[in-house]
Amino acid sequence: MRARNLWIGGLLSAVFVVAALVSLIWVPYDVTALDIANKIKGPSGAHWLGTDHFGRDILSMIMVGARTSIAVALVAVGIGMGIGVPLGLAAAARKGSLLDELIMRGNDLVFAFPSLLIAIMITAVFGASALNAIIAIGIFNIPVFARLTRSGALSLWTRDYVMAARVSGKGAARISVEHILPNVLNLLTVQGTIQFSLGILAEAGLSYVGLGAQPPIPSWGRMLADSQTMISFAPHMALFPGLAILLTVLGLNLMGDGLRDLLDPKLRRARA
Amino acid sequence: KSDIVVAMQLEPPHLDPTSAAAGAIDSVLYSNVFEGLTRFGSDGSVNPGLAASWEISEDGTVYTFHLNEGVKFHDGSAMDAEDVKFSLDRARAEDSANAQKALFKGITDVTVVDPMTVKVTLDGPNGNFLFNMAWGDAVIVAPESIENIKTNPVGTGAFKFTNWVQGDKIDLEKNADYWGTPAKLDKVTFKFISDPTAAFAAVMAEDVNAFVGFPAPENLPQFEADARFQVLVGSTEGETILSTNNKMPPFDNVKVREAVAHAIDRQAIIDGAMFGYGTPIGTHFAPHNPDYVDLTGMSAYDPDLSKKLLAEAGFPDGFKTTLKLPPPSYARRGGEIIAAQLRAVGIETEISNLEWAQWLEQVFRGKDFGLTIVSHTEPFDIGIYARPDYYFQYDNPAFQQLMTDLNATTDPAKRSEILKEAQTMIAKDYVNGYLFELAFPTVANAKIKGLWKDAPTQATDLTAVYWED
Amino acid sequence: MLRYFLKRLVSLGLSLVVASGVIFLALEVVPGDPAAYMLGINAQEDTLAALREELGLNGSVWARYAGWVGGLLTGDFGVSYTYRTPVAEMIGERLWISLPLALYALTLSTAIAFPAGIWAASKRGSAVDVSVMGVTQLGVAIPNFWFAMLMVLVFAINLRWFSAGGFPGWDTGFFVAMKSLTLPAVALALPQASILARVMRSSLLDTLSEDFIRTARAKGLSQRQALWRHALRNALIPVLTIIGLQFSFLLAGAIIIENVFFLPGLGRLVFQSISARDLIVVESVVMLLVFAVIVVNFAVDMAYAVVDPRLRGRR
Amino acid sequence: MSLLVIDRLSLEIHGAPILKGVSLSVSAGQVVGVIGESGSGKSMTAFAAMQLLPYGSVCSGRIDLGGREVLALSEANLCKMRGRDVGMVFQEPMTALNPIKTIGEQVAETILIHEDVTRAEAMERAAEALRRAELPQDRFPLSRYPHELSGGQRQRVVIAMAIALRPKLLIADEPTTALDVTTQAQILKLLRRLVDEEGMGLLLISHDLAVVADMADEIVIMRKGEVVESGPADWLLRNMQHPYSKALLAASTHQPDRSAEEQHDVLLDVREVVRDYTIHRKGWWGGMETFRAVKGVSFQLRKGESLGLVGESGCGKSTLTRAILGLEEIQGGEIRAFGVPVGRDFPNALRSGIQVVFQDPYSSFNPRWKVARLVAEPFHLMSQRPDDWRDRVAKVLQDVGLEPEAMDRYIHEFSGGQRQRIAIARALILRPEIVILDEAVSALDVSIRAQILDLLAKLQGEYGLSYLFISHDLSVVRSITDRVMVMKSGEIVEQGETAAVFDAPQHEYTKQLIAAAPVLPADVTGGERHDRPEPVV
Ligand SMILES: Nc1ncnc2c1ncn2[C@@H]1O[C@H](COP(=O)(O)OP(=O)(O)OP(=O)(O)O)[C@@H](O)[C@H]1O
Ligand SMILES: Nc1ncnc2c1ncn2[C@@H]1O[C@H](COP(=O)(O)OP(=O)(O)OP(=O)(O)O)[C@@H](O)[C@H]1O
Ligand SMILES: [Mg+2]
Ligand SMILES: [Mg+2]
Repeated sequence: MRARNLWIGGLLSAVFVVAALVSLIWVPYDVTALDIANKIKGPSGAHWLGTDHFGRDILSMIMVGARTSIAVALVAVGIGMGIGVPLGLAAAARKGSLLDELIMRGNDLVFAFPSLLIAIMITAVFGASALNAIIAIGIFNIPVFARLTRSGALSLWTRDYVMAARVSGKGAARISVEHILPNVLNLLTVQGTIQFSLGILAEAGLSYVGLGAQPPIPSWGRMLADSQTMISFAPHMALFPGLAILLTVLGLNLMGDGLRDLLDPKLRRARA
Repeated sequence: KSDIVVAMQLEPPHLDPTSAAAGAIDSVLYSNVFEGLTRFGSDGSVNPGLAASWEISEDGTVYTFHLNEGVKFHDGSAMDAEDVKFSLDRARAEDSANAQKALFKGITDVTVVDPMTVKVTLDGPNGNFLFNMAWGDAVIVAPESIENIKTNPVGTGAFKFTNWVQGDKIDLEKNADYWGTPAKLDKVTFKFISDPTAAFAAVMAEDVNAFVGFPAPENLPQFEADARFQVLVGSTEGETILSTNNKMPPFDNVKVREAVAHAIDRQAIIDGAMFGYGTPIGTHFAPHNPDYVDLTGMSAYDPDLSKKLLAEAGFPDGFKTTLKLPPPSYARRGGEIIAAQLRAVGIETEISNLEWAQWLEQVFRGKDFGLTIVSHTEPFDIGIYARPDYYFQYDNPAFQQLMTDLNATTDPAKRSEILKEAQTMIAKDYVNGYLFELAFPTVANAKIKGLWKDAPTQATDLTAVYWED
Repeated sequence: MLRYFLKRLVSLGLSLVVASGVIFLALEVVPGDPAAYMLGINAQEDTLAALREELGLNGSVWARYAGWVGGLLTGDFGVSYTYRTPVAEMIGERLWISLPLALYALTLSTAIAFPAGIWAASKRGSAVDVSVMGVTQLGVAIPNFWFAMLMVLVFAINLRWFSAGGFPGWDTGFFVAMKSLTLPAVALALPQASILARVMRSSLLDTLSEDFIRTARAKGLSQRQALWRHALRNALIPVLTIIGLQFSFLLAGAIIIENVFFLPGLGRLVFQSISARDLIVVESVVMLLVFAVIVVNFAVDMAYAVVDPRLRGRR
Repeated sequence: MSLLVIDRLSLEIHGAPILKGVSLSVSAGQVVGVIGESGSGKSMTAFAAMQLLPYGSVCSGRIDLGGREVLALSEANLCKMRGRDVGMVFQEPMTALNPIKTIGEQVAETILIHEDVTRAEAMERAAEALRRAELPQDRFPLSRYPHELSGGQRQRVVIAMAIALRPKLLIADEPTTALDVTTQAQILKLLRRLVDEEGMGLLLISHDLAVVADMADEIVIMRKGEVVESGPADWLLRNMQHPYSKALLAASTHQPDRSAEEQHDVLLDVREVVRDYTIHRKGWWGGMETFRAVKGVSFQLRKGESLGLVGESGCGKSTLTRAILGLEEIQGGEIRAFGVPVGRDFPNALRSGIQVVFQDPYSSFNPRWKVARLVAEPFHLMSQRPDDWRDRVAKVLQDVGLEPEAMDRYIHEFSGGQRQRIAIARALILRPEIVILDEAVSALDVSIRAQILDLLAKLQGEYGLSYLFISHDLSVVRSITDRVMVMKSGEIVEQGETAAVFDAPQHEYTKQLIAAAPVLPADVTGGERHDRPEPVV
């Protein structure tokens, strides 16, 4: 059951990663070339998933859109980890100190802000673009990783091997890097997968309200937004990008679950 | 059935037509609740409104308006010459927040002759004055209701304002004491549905009886095919243009602008962005206007010519520029198509989608743009080309002279001649890319009669609307 | 306990102060002029200046911040730039949709999630468990606006069981009003219910593997009895946290869904206000939402103490 | 009459064989002790009798409980049986109780489940059961929550729950392992009393031979899922046949060979050390409050000496250790090592002279490092890692009895005993003069413990090390130390020559401690049996 999750999830995610990679060198049709005469055609031999309202090939759009989604989500998670993990490590290393308190209250504060509103505000300041979507999603990833790292690190700080490292004269920073970080990596991998899938959902949501990647770069969320008014007579335009989001997120979540089972011995034991 | 739910996309920010640019205010209130001295007819003609008749002095600078008898505001007070004077003075005052202050620019004095007569003096003859007085920004308001006008508008129209659920709807009811032909409906509800999908769903589910300015042209064929509905596709005063920053290199070169014009396939844009709704234009003028000249031939789709022109202008490999798009779908969709068409001749555009506030800030006021798409919906607005500081920065003294002449001219034939020359001049200068005249689709229950088809101004005049049994 | 309570209260207050500063500053740098937006493209400079003066946009940053915060404290949220009505009144009106919608969605989501999570946990590994987990995986992965679109297509346009959106007002009667909130509530509740069900299940499974469950079983309680009497309340803590988070999210995060169903709720108010640069409305609504989140979290923390006696005496 | 007969019981979990033909029986008024090393299947045997086995278990054989075939009973009937006919007490009193229900509710539940009585009546009887478990109502009202009780008191609540319906059989799975010796003695005495007074049968599981020898009428010795030997306690202890049993006995009484060295200069001088913790006080208006974990402790450790520190859990042993290692600030007094005060400015060169070995061989190592790197970690104290560090690691691994090949393996590839050797290797790599051993053998099985103690003795002889040996296990301390200190609530109440302190304790607390420690009969160990005062409850 566990391994199955990992396999199905991995396979689904791989399909989209491969599609994104392939799109770098080849797509069935150029997604920037419009073909108004062939607009809104259902799936056919020439266009497997049909064409959109500008006559672009939906399959090609989904492939390139995968690239956008994956890139945005990946970088956003990267930002979250890059900032959140050091903060979490620092907070744990100085547990109970002013620094810890500041970091944790800061986290609470970010959590308290409605994320979509902040994204809207960020784009109101800097304009809509994939970069700003990344920043908006990234900001909200920071407290997630900071908290997770801190709680994971706190339990590690009570381990005897940390005590042994201190007896060896190592400072908090060094211990955090050498002992704590490698041992919270499992936790981070699992959460990273989940945040990645949430990032894809968030990117879709932002693009859907027009705040994500700008045309002509295809993005799944914008494909849905574009298809919205046509759903009653051209359902294929909404169906395929929607399914692409659904399946990718599903795949990543399944993979996250599978990874958790694989990497987290505590859960493995509890479930045995 | 004597009540109706009419939906539209935009909600008025507040209910004072004389202190905001929002067309949505007029859409709800113009001629339904508020009336001016003159009023627009459904064909765009200027007809008597609160003024039953008027005389114009020989030199064209003094207008004497005779008001209709028995006109009452909704609060019961009588409308008289004092109210007219108040309204016009308020609009042209120093601290006035009227969005179209230019309409009142020439007025030097407003005098009450007697309760039913008012005299307006201009600083010079103005051929547009009666037209100007028909605008929503020139409606007559009462001084005693001015305090709360933004939330409780009190006018003289055939409907009275009753209720506003912000974010949702505005209710009007029939004004029993109306001075003119009374309305046929007892109750009117305006509902605001900004999302096009929601708009489609609301009409389909018959949650609303009519949708004026239906935002998604792609859905119109479905309504047309459905016997429950009628679809009226009217004309508007909205010239949709590819505005070009005439001061920004390389667009300061007329060859480049001409190249852009020939790179654009209007029909593809109308088909792709508007699903076929819209009339191609070749200049900044409404095609339904009798003075319109069809100049589309001057900027026919010819990518090869376009490339040649670019090469002549010194850009054989094209260039890069920005394309800033405001929210409406004509701009967003049209922008994508134009970007693709320009790319075909070597012009790379970087698209950025902006909110209105950003567009106003960056494009309109900041003039920080290469290209943009926008529909100029003000009626009869070719005069903007005479303003060198206007955002597309067209500075041509010859054209400015034409407009001065036009304002001073009252003779219809002469005016027509000047207008035609003006149209041709801007088309020749390829000031902007002229795309199409915005269509105005209204979807309504098949049994509703008396709706305006065209939109000569942003108004939803419901005074003559009724349900057919 | 009181001390703990007071301490939390102080940190709550501090958070609010910081939040107000952040919000104000963020909006301070938002480019765009509300006056220009209102007056449109034919406006003249002097008109603009007059309007800016009228809206009070010309004061110093500090004065405006002080004015705003001072107003908030006295319950005066200021007057909307565009609507020219008191912001408090507008928020009040919108809350009457957003709050019931959030509660409705939350009720739905708990009503689905609790039984599903408990059922799956109690039948771990069975077909029931596998299918509940499968369905919730889908529920988590589905973009809710897409789901909403599909629901409108099916239930409003094709089947015409529900209206496609809009809100007829509470004066049309409770059931009519609730009916119009049903599709949006379902669209909001589905992903939330999925998450909640998963948390419920895993939390229950964790608790079920605790020693005291074995003790209870050794007393002669059946698996079911042990689950209901001992595991459930203990498993509730992480579930409560999630419910708290979800409530705040539902209150603020329904923007997209409010748009799909054209509900005049809080989310849409902010969305519109930002594009109109009606900053005073944005500031106050965001502040209110942040306040709600912080207060809900506070309430959740206090609720822990009800569930868990260990927290009553401590810290 | 036999209450419980287990006959050729075999058990598989997910296909893995766990128990292989286990047989034993318990009669009324009899205590049957089950002993064996960790993982030998003791707990699984007990769970099988209750049919509370983990998910995926398959049983075969026969379990007869009061004349009924347990393996054939339906789940409903099993529920009726559990708690009424058999009660069970588990190892971990801290987690065995539901934290959010009062003890009254939890005890009464046993009654409510099985008998049709009113809640009030059930509470009445719960109070009675608690009283029998020595938790009188006046001091421990029914409305208490588990977190308001100490470990020993919680264990009594669990016992009260198990005996509330006066079951004929009580199964206790290591009921005292998590408790202090003194508390352990009290709980064991309570169990004994219940058996004697109420004629219950008791199946007592333990890994401590002394506990079993003290309590049991019958002893069953298990290993790897099998019973290797069983019989009446007195007889079996003296007539063991199976090599494993013999080894177990030998290890339990092991005495490492120690070549006592001359005792010279003072390496470590601890004077009036005070350590305060700030804690949050309970209650509505509770403020900050300091808790004094170490209250003015003084002692000296000389070169080549082995100094023991005993005392019950929480008395401050580990806190003191951390203070000596310079890991925590002290609030009073002074610690000097090699004549220099320990603290922030303690030079690294001297710091390398004090190393430490911790209790838990599992958590002492970063699971992601290889052994070579783990053992070499203290080189950090030197200005730079010596070039021959790998040779030195190999050497020290050999010293502790491991092959140098161990260097390139990860820690999870070693057994508990081997890990503790690696921990010792890490402590020795810098050739320290002082090694602090904080419960260094407590987590190990007796046989492995014996090996480690031998190793420590040998290393002390070879390198002239000084040990500060911390343990709560008196027999271990007795076997390896020259001098011993007894600590209670942060204070040293008695110190002196080990033999003197153990044979003639002066302080009341020391007496209690020694009396409480279970000891094998003298004729079994071959040594003389000490006179033991009655444990004080
Ligand atoms: N839930 C489980 N699933 C699979 N195997 C298990 C499970 N619990 C225990 N085992 C295995 O069963 C064997 C016997 O375990 P058991 O708990 O009976 O040992 P024990 O003698 O009680 O040891 P200890 O003294 O450590 O408590 C061990 O090898 C253990 O790994
Ligand atoms: N960080 C801390 N904060 C507050 N109190 C503490 C802290 N660490 C230990 N204590 C308290 O100090 C006392 C001594 O703890 P210590 O760990 O030294 O005991 P110990 O004798 O080593 O016990 P054990 O045998 O269980 O290891 C205990 O009451 C403990 O609760
Ligand atoms: Mg065991
Ligand atoms: Mg300790």
